Amino acid sequence: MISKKLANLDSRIVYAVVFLSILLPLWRPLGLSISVSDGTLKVHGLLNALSQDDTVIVSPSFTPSTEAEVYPQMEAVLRHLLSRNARIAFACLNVESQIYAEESMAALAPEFGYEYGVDYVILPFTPGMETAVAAISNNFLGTYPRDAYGTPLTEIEAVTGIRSVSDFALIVDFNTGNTAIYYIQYANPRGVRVVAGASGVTVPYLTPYLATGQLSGLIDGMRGAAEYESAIGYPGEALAAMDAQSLSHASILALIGLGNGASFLSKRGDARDAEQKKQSYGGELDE
Amino acid sequence: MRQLIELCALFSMLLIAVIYGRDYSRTGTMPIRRLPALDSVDEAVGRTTEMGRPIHFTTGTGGMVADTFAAFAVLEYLAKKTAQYECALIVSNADPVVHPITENIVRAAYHAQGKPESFKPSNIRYHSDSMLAYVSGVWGIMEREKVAANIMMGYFFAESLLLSEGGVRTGAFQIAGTASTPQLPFLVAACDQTLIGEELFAAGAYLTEDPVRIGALMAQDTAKIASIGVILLGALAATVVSQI
Amino acid sequence: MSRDPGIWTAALLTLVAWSYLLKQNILFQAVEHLFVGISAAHAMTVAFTNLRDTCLRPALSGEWTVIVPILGGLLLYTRFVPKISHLSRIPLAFTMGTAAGVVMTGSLGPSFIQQVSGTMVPLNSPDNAILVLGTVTTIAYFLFGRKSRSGVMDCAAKVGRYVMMASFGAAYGNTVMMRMSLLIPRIRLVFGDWLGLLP
Amino acid sequence: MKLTLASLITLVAGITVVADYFVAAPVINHAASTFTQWSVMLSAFSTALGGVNLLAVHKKRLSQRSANWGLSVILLASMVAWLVIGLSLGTESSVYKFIWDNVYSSLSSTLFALNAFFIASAAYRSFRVKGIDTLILLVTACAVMLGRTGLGEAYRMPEIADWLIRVPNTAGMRGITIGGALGAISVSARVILGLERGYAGERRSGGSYQ
Repeated sequence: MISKKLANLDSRIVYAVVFLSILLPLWRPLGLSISVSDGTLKVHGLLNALSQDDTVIVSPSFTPSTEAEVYPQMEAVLRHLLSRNARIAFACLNVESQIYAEESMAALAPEFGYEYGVDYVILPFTPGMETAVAAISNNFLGTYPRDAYGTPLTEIEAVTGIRSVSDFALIVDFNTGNTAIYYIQYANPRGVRVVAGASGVTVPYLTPYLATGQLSGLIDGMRGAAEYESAIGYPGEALAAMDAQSLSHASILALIGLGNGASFLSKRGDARDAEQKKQSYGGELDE
Repeated sequence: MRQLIELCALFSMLLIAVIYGRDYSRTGTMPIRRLPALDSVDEAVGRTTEMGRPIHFTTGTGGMVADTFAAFAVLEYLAKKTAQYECALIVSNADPVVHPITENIVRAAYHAQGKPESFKPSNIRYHSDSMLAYVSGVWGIMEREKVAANIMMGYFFAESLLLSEGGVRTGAFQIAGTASTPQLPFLVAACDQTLIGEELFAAGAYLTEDPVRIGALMAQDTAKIASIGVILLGALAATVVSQI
Repeated sequence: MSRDPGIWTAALLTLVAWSYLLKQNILFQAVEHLFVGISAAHAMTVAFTNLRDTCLRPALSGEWTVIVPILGGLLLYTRFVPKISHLSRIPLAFTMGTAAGVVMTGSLGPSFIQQVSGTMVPLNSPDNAILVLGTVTTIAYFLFGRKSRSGVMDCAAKVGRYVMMASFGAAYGNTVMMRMSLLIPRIRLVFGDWLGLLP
Repeated sequence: MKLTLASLITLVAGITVVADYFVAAPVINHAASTFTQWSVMLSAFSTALGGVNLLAVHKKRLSQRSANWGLSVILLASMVAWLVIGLSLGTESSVYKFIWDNVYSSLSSTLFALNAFFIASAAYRSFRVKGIDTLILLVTACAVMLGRTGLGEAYRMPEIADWLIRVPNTAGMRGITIGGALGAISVSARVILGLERGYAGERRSGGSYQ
């Protein structure tokens, strides 16, 4: 009887289990350790190799719906970049990009003594995604005569000496779509390395480029953000959320196990069910 | 050069489609194998009619894309069936361009069945082009109007799981169909029947037995066999080249 | 507990949205209607601004070609006038035609030709072999003809179905983390920012 | 007469856009880009049409005092108020922004986040071993889930998960994409050629319905 009840568990119990598995570790962190993946290590290594004169393009190309995953990645990477004293140019491919650039620098710049114009610059929004990336790669100065606030780029110290995209040391794209692929297609052939931080949904489309070396590093979802935080030794929001991630996954796995066990037991006790099971529908999921 | 090859391929597909279509018109033997997921559309209509509750149809937030075009054929069939069985059909839309088109389709279907008076324009609803406002609107319909079957065909984004779990909560019988690869896993998990990828594009031909659509589907089959051949030969050739 | 009215509003709305999980209720329905109303009005505001910038302004400055879409757009509204409602089909026919053209060319290049050519990889590793065979058998699954799907192809189609199931399972598992990532900030908002219970 | 005009327009618009892909003639390229621009403008007109539609439906519900007419009041009131604010004060005003951030965005994210619960309940329900299909679904999903968290570290689960995503997932998705593309090409060709005209509310000549 119990097995039957378990097999047809009310969805609300499932919701409650998921809810608690996230809330409890946020309330009382467990401090589970995580290993740092190869893709994240590569990004970390590249950033560590930067010198003080290097300028890096950071492209916040994500949208509010995936902010929760990608923003912590950008925060961790920026923290690392700022600690390396690298100069930064923010390229904005989305309408929201500029807000993310401003927000993140407002939080980090005071701590590292970064100054707008001297150490970093925010470039204006360029619509067109693929065409925009192609334009940046083919003619950087032509695409950006001015920064996002109307100052001519020639007057901005952060990008002195930059003539074309190949003068940058690295491009870091934080995305939920195809923007990293565009950078790989247009900027990478001009000799600038591209790394990406991406939402879990996008990662499967990017891994092939990691294998061919066109992409030099890849941070994967919230776990990637947590890995980066642990790599730079600055535990932030993502690392704090990893316990919740692990526990919620564990709770789903446990529920699946429970459901299977229960339905197996209740089926074994019910011969008629077994008969019904045999009536398999030609091509459909074996219901 | 590449374009020329593509153009030739397109025209040969067209030619094959015409040949198969004519063949079907002449012989009348259905060349398509059974597709259980599509047979369940009739089951859904039967079930809702029996229960005296409405059936719900939506094309997702994808807008004017191929999946939606294919879904129109399913809607056309569904509307004829519901008109025939006097069962209420509610259509939810998230795209303002798709909305008037679905209204036209349903109206024409009711007219074709000789039941123009049973057509209620207020049952073809536009919610919002914001995904989540649309989702909450559909949830409202599912619960308030006690929808007994929910048919989701078209192109879906993250609303796929929200809509299908909403349907599960109200106990609706659900059929989904999309070629949107990122959403397919959720629909397969949450719905009773799912048309995977190209199966959605086969729906029109299968349900309506229209010679044009059947011919086109057979031409697609030919193209698939050709691509299988090309991939295998290409892979073998690449292997040989890589060994040299 | 927070004193910020913004956080209060957001937190209370979050609670209402969660209440749907327990049971559909009148509070949730009220919020649902509020939400649909706001988003429809927002869409209309954006549409008006768009039309002003892309149609009206160019038309007034002498760019006569935009008269065509303006007329077409107005024809859409004839559907409210029963006698001439058939005229609304004209702009719809146009949109349908362009959309179909875009879909056709878009599917031909990136989704068909490039995917087929991308699968022609040398069979020099188990991964590549699985990739090629997996793709080919999945294509075979989509053979609809009684004749074309028989014999070898039928066996291939069965394998293709398993490949698809593996692929769905993997994609499903991979998305769980992303979905959870979205819930974490909402829980932080309610229990942290609003109630002040989280560290 | 009116029917043929509609299908002629579809044909011309469709052929132009397709020709743009195959031919590099400036006239056609220009026409195709103009056509796509026009259809973007037409969809802006449709968005407003959608709003008008919503107004009409709920006004009717209100005047007929049908069930839940109170909800229609909420919808109409919020819609009108929001339109007035948006059009008079503009989308940059502080009132608009406050409501946008705390009501609209907040509700959006919360509703979107409900997916977290649903992904769990759908998995609980459908990942039951009933045959080979569901067994494969279950095993791959669980393996990837283990690999994506700190749980399966010791058993090289992250590597296995990566492999599952990279190889079988790519193969399956690619096969589906190829089939789907063929279906898309075929259905859009029929639309352009006027063989799929249900959309215009016409009766097609070929179809045979029982």
